[in-house]
Amino acid sequence: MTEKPKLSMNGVHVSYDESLILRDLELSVPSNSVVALLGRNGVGKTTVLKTIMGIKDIVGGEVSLDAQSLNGVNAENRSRSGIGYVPQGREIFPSLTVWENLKVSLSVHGKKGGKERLEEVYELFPVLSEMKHRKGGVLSGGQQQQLAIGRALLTNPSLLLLDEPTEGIQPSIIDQIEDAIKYLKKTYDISILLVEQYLDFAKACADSFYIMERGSIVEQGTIASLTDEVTAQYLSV
Amino acid sequence: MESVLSRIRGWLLLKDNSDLGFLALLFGVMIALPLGNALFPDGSALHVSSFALGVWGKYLCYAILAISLNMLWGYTGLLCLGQCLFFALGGYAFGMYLMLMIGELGSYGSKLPDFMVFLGYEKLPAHWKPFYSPTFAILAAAWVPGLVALIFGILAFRSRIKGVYFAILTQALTYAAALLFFRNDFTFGGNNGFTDFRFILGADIRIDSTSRWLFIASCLLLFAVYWLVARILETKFGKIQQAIRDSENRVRFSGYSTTHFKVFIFVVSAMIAGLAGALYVPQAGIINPSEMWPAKGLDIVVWVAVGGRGTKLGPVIGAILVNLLKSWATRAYPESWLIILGMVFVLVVLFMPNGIVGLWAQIKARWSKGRLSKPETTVAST
Amino acid sequence: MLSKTLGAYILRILLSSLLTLGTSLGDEKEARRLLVEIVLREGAERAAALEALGDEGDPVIASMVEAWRGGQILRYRTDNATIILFKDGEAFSTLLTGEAVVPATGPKIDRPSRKLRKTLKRIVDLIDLSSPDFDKRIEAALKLGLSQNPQYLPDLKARAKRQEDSNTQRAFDEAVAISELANGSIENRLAAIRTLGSMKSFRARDYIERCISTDGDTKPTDEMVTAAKRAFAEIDSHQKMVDFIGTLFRGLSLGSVLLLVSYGLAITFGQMGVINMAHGEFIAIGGYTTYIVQNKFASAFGEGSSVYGYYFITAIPLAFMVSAIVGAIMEKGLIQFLYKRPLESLLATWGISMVLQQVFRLYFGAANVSVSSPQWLAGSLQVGDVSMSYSRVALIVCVAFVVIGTYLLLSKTSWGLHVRATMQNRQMASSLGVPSGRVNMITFAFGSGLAGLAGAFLSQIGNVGPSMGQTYIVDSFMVVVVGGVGNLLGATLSSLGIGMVDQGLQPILGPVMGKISVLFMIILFLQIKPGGLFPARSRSLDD
Amino acid sequence: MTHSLIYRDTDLTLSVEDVTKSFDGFRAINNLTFYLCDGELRTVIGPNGAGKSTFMDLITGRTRPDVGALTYHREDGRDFDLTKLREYETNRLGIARKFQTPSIYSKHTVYENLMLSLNRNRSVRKALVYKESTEDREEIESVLELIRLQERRHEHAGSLSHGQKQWLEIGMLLAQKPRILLVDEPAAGMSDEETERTGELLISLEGKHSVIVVEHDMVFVRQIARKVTVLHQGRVLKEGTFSEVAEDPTVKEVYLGRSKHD
Amino acid sequence: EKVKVGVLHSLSGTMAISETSLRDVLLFTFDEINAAGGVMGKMIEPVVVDGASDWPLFAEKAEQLLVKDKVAATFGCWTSVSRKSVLPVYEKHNGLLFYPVQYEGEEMSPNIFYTAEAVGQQAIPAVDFLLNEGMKKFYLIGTDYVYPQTTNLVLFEYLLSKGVSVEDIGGGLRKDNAGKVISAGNYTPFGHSDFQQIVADIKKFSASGDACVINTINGDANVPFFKEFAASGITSEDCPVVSFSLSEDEFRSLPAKDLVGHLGCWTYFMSIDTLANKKFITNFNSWLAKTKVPGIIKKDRVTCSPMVLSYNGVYLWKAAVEKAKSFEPEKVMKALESGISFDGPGGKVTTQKNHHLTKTVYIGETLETGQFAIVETMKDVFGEPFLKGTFKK
Ligand SMILES: Nc1ncnc2c1ncn2[C@@H]1O[C@H](COP(=O)(O)OP(=O)(O)OP(=O)(O)O)[C@@H](O)[C@H]1O
Ligand SMILES: Nc1ncnc2c1ncn2[C@@H]1O[C@H](COP(=O)(O)OP(=O)(O)OP(=O)(O)O)[C@@H](O)[C@H]1O
Ligand SMILES: [Mg+2]
Ligand SMILES: [Mg+2]
Repeated sequence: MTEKPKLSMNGVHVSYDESLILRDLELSVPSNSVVALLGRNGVGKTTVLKTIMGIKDIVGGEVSLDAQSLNGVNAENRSRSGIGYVPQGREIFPSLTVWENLKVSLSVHGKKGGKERLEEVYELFPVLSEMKHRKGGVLSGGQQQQLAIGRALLTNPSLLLLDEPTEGIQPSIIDQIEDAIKYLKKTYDISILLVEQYLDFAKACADSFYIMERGSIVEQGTIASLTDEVTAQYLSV
Repeated sequence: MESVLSRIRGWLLLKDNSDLGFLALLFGVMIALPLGNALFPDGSALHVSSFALGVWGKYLCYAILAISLNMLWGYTGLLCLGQCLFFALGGYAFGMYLMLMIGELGSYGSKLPDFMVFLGYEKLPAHWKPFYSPTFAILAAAWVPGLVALIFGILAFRSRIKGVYFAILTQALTYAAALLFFRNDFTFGGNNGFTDFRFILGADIRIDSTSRWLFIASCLLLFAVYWLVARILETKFGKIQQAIRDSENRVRFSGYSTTHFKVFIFVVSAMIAGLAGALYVPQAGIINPSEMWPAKGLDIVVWVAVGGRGTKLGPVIGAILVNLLKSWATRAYPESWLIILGMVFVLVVLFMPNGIVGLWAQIKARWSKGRLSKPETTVAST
Repeated sequence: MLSKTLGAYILRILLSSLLTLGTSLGDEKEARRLLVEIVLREGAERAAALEALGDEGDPVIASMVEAWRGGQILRYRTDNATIILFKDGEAFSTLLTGEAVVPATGPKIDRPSRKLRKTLKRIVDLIDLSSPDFDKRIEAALKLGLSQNPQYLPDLKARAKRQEDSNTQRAFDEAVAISELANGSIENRLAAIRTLGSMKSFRARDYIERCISTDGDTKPTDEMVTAAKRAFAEIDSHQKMVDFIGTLFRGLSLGSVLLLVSYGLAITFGQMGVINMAHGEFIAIGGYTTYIVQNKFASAFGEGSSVYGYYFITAIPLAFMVSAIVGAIMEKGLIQFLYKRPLESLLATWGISMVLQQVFRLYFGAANVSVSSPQWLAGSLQVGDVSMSYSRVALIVCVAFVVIGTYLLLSKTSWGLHVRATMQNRQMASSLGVPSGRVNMITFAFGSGLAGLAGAFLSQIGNVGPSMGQTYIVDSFMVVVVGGVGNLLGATLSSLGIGMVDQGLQPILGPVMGKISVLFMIILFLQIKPGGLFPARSRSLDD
Repeated sequence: MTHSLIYRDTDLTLSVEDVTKSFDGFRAINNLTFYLCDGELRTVIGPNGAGKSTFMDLITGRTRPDVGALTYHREDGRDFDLTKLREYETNRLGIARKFQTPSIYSKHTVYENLMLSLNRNRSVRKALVYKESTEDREEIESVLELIRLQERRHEHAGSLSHGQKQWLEIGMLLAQKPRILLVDEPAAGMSDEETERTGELLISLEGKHSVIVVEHDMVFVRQIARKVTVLHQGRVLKEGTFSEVAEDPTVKEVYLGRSKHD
Repeated sequence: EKVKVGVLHSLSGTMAISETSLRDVLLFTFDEINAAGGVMGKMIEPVVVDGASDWPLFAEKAEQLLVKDKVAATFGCWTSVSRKSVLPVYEKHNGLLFYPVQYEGEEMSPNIFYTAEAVGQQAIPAVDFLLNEGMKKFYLIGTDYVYPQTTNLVLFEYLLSKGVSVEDIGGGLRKDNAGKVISAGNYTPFGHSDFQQIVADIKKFSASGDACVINTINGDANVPFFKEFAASGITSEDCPVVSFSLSEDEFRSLPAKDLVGHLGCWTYFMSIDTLANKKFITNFNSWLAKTKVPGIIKKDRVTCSPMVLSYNGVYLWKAAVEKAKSFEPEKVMKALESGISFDGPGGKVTTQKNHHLTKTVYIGETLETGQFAIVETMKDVFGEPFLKGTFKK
């Protein structure tokens, strides 16, 4: 782990309407590493990612990227400063074609190296190039998921937020995503915060982990230290 | 006290105390205002003028109309821009009765309504004849709009028209109807519509006691309609209504025929609107096709939105407040009341997302959020 | 100014006289003298002058008569005489000599009476019979023919023989034939009926009917009656054709109006989901902008000046810009808070619409204001027997530009892509770095600007007033919805379709029932296509 | 066609014969034939875009096939042509479905979600006079327990997390007491342990209900697998036991990828 | 001391276009009378309310004026439906209403005084004029509501009685099942803005010459009609249009240059060359210049018949009050019925027993300035509201 983290969250509080969902959350993602964020359903993992992306406001605390506070910065500028986001539930643009979905990212971030990255994405998910002209909304669930990942990669992120990227994806492509994560980390100076329920996948990809419970971090460590006891304590029902 | 309350509640089959509160208030108004009109002489501080009774009677009819729209829009998610059509149809149905009751007091001294004499009718058209009966007229005020809604609803909902498509469709319907009623030869008096009523149920329509009874009738109808809506909401039907609003397809896949539900609610809402119209016409003294003009349909939507869509009290408050404001401002600021009213709408939208009735919840939420923002206390408390 | 136009006139006459041999040139001086005589004199003297004017073939007469009708002829009393002045813009000249003068005190406008105007019109028509302007010549020939006055028949006949242009030839033949219907011998009449039938002359229909009616002065022969029947059939079938093409044209034109007024809405409502009830008021802003520009031009350059005619060209971009700016302000101040609550936008914009309407009333007055068409947009384009006003042609052309331009903007630029992405999922779009705030504002401004553009064009064919927008708002929403919300091609087709159907039904059912039928057809159409022409398809359960 | 011979004598609940469905020329379902027995637990797997969800759409009447027959065989022997029925009619026959992305009534409480899913009182008239019976309540309670949302029963379903919504939707399915359950990716977004619980739940339904499960989670599939059908490009690629299927080279190539799953 | 009077016009909504000018002229008249000492020594205090082009609201406002403000008289209403809507209110509370706008007649309420032109004071004289001019074909066109329909039915009977054949009356007829004509002319919906088809029809109708158009299109729909008409190239010499709802005020929004020579028929024109009229116009303009009421446009104002009839109404009321020596509506009405004359800007008007006015009818043709040149003057035309059925072939 490097001394200066890519992302850090200090004492973050977030609420929906009246209930506090994140409480005093402390989390950091070191540069060029993959961090897995684990936890049961409903503990607030998605909320953490939304908070980092800036589409959920915080009520207290601070989120910073490269030691610079992101408080008050909107999602658009966070994206421009290098945060890429694959949301849970895909959220692709249904009436844009696959190609246009990708072009949205490229039109903002494609100034340099856009073409090459597009090639990479097509290689990773050949279906996207096959279905270029189909409307995003009619794709199958898994295809949409692939599109969502591809789209995020095209924003040229230095910090990638992945919310259950394997959900609904066929096994062979999960393997490819795993390869891709490793490749990205190796080739580019990229950090990844990975929310995942599929433990094997998380273990295979991540360097370190955090476990959340009721809106706070309750456990953290290197991925090697994620033993069966720990999982049993925090992740089983 | 508590036991009396729960007895009434049980008797009315309602669970919510605030419903009781409103109904009690309404009941009080129904007694107090006519008494104020009858017992205290003009000039006394407690006197309620027949003019005021008439105006408030009209507001109550508007409130009923707003409730009927809220049934559709607020709870079922069907934005109907043609609710004014049902209101006007009810008004016309009862207006026909009132026209026939003028008898030979019109300017031609004929048994036929004046406009018919002018157009050279020698006989009353057949479809007018049953309207000599007040019972028939009142029933017609409900079933004519109901029938229109039934036919239209079956057509629209069967082919799964929804959202803005439904809204615009209802607007087209009311627009077409208005143009039709504007025609002189449509046997409904053209643009001038029906006016100059004389008798209602044998009573002179221009005397105070008639105003009182009309006011009481309006209160009673509002009472009944409010109760009905509150009651329905507590049944499974009410839940399905709201489920249709939020996720109609899911409801279909749960084995409900959403078409049946929507048609039913549409018809009921149209009938209520029609009855409101029937009560409105003798109090307003006129019914003409401009009551069906698309802008009127939008007005109703605005009342509901201002008061609070999808709440029981919202439409009542919205309808009364907006009209009260309009009545007051057209007299106090005849040159700029539109600006005042328009700004009120904008402010309501900006600062009261849930309408006027949502204000209370909003203040409460603001207060508790204020508490939330101090994390120490919250963390400590959990 | 006058001498210049006169110079041009003379040149044209010289040219045309080379072609039309035998047309007398006339004496301008004498013509002017007679005109002055007519203005000044009464009774017998005037009648004599009028009589004399009939022989005078000078074109100056036509322009002066027109000026007289339009209040450009003035009487000016000096110490010893009354001088007749001609006023062109701000300049005066004497009618008698054409030399420029500056009157000391205010001269008084002189006006011809209705009767006099009619007589003068006849004289002008006679003169116009040899006008170098073919349109004028055609009009004059027909007028004189339609009058069925035997006095003109020889003249018409003579001229009919030496028309060099096929159109004028036709007009003269028609005029002669119509006149013959009343003045010719039985054989002539029969021939005339046949000629008119083969010419498919609709204007002759009534005259033929009169010619074969039994209560006329001469009894019609059986042959004439059969010929007339044949002629009627020919005329009627031709007229049906003309009506049909005319209806198509008018449908296209009405469709274009609908398209123009709804296109902005197709963007603000269709693309952005804002139920913008103030759309009509943006149209009004465009209309009022045009009005202001017109007034500024009038006061800066004078209404008669040639620059004035360009006010409309200036007003078009300005109308767009003013509305767009107001739209941008509204988006920043209000709409941007409502994207998550589309139905509230209805209430808020309804409020704005009320405010704007009353502001217009307080500022410009409750009455409508007058916007007049520049000279180059006045009149109508004649294609065969179908005519269409230039302002409508201009509107159709503009609509074509707007449609193509908007299509290119939305589909070929990254701004367009951002618009569509933002509209479908605001949060996700900004998560990908799309400047959704700015995109929203520009898009809303663009839609509002289009409404303003519509207002500018509507000022040429309709009202400009506080509630002008209300006239169109219902139609606009209908167009957008019938087309399929969010689909610009749909909006284009639906407005043209509605326009065609409306105009097609009107001649059969009349405007009111026509409109009602259109509304019912829209209702039925949506039964069949509940998502409009091009419904947005989606697999998601809750769309 | 051979299939129909095999199945003829057993109790069929659903037969899908030679069904084709294309979208803008693209054949999402291509001449598919499929039979489901009474009480059978069938797992359907296949690559993304193979047509699994579309297949369920066809059964429930959300999409209509271009050609082919979809027949439901009721216990009493009557057959119903599913291509002619509307969604709610299909549902009333006893075919219930869970969607790939959770679909619940987000503004209703968890409890109401289940109440609305009970397979009774679904006509307008009955809904108006409906009174909750103890039987109903017990049924809802038992489902609540099964999906472990007892504590949140009075909260709005919209405020549940993704995984909880999945559970709730499964609960709504159970409350309908259908004869056929179509379950599209029930384990998506669930933790490994919850996935296992879901598997157990589905297995417990075997025999009482016919179930079609679509999943990509191979651990889960192995857990519940009886007969596995592999769809590929809109048709059946392979049918058999889990190991038969998993060892098939084509299935490996188009779907499973690295062999670590077996 | 003060006496309250009501001003009941639409200051917003569709009718504001026309009615606001009447509010202006009424306020001016009150100020003028007050400056001259008021009515029986009392100053007039106007209560202005906005009827908002909303007919039930008109009734409500009328009642408010009568009950709350206890006004001595009300000046107001433009559309017939607004008058019909307030009529029962005035009868119920025994109020007094002065109605200033030409209308279809067929009404006579004991509580309303109609300073307006009746059909016989506008449409009939205009048609007479056109017949005199040698017109043979008449095209009837109007907005689809009661005034045009009624007027045209009366005119239809009248034209037939003058020997015009049915084929020469354009615009179409509608008959009931018994074959009786129940509607004559071509009608457009309210707020109609597309007159292409109609103008094309008129062009066809007038192709054979000697045709004219009788126009009862309402208010602002005249603008698109005339713009279309002008653009089609038909001039007033080919086919003049005589309009009954188009006064100087409406003409302001039209391209007057293209419409020279069309006709209007009213009981007042701004161009009337009398001292009374000049004084009226000057005083009105100087009042406009100094008034502080919001929303009153001060520049380029014109006067027109409804305005003058409003003005006359106030003076007639004043005279009647003074004659009756009471503000009591019943007594004032009695005084009015007894016949009171007033020399207004449009000439002398005299009240009749039937609550209408005897007045001078003018026919004018439009000028490029938006004014009318008077071409015919008919003195002392009696106001008769009930005309239908009085013309026989
Ligand atoms: N829109 C919302 N309104 C109110 N509460 C919400 C909303 N969205 C989420 N919550 C609540 O916030 C909590 C955390 O939700 P979140 O989606 O972050 O969980 P998660 O850890 O991502 O769960 P899962 O693994 O199921 O996706 C949940 O208890 C949920 O009920
Ligand atoms: N309405 C539609 N229009 C066009 N194409 C469609 C439509 N619906 C489905 N498709 C296409 O049909 C194919 C099958 O889709 P389906 O959703 O059935 O796949 P699936 O097997 O469920 O995949 P996944 O495992 O990813 O959920 C996909 O390629 C999809 O793009
Ligand atoms: Mg989550
Ligand atoms: Mg799927």
